[in-house]
Amino acid sequence: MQIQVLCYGATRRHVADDVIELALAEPATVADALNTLASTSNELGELLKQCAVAIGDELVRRNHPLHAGDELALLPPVAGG
Amino acid sequence: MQIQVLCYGATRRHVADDVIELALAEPATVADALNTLASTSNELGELLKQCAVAIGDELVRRNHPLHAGDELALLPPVAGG
Amino acid sequence: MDFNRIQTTPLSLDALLAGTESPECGALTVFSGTVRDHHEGRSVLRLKYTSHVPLAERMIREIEQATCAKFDVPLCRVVHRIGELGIGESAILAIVRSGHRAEAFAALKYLVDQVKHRVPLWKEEFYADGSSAFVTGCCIADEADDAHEHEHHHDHAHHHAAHAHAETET
Amino acid sequence: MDFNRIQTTPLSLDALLAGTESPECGALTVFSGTVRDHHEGRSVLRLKYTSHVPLAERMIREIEQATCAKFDVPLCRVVHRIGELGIGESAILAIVRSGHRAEAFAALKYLVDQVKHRVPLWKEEFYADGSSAFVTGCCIADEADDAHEHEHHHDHAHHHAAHAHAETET
Repeated sequence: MQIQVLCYGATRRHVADDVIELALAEPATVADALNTLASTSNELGELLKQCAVAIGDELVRRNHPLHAGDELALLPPVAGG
Repeated sequence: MQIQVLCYGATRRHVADDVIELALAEPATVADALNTLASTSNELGELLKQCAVAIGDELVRRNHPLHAGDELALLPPVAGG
Repeated sequence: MDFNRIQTTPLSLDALLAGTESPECGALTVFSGTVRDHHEGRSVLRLKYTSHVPLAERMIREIEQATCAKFDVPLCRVVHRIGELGIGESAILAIVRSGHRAEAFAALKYLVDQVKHRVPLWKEEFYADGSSAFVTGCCIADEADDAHEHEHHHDHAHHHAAHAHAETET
Repeated sequence: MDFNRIQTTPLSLDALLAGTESPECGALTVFSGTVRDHHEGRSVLRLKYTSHVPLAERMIREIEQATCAKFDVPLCRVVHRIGELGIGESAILAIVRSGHRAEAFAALKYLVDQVKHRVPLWKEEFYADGSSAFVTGCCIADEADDAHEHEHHHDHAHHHAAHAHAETET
């Protein structure tokens, strides 16, 4: 299946664009998507360990099942204020 | 000697005016002035135990010597804000 | 209250305070976090804040409500600015109104800490030498677990993400 | 800074903040104590604050300086209003600016507590039934001893007046 990954904060520094397309074998979870991304860069892999993941305005866990067309937001450690 | 006593806060409720004239035998201290005032009213006497005393913009102690013409400010417990 | 917690234009304390006066509240506390000209020894020219806006909007509202409940105060509000900010500009404004001052101080501190540590906001610093970097922040990966535990009405203590990273600017 | 700490007209936060911005300060905290419509179960219509102005002016300046030193913050300011105040009006405004927020919160709390507990200000409440009363406050008689000890450079711990009386409004 095809999903989109939205790169927030420092994750953007390790990818070519704000939004990247990802093809995953079905069935797939959030963890599968993160593993696929981590395989592209060691630095990104390390950062992904510290990322929360959201779909829409909901945070989801690593074992959350993905559906085709999902938009996965990568949320690295936050620093407001 | 003659001194003036300036009555702040609740002390004003126990005297006839904001400023009262007090005649004291010389030599006199702040304590003497307070004792003279306390003799006029039990309630004022109780309140005076909790009053700080200032001359000008300086707080003075009970044993501070008085001079003719001094203006003694009675400062009952404070409640700002 | 239905105003945007994440804003792209300069923050206004007057706007945030508007309509919050209450004859029952004797205490108002305010926090403003402004952009400093240095960080960890480096000269900072400007900042850029970014956010996951829908999630941040929801989380700030939830933090406001949780803070009101935790400290029994009637009013908490927070706004955070995103985009490019110059030195001295306000990045976050928070207010608390309550009957007495003790809760107003405690609630304000909690409110600001929560927003800084949990809400998806990122701070990119631009330095005098032309480089830039994201400020190291707090991992919120465990927030997802907490959210699901709430849904399932579990009642045990939540394990929050360790705030192992450097404290943020203010 | 040479402005009056004791003021007879409505307090202005903008005026108090004027000229205080600093590129080194990332945190601003503000406290406003406003007149509530009730106190210990009684309906309050308005308040009247009075002060020993020369002493209060000097003490507030000293408290500002002491707070800056104690918390290592660059700026503290307090103004207090006297005269008649209606419900919701601000009786005290205090601000702190500092590099980081922890000191800004701690210093603000200390600053407000010190002014409320030590400065010669009195609050008279006017009730719906036509009566009035002075709010019970903090005895400052020992301040004179402290002042003299300071003059004589004694270095032992000061015995401050016990704050046995009811806490003030906010």
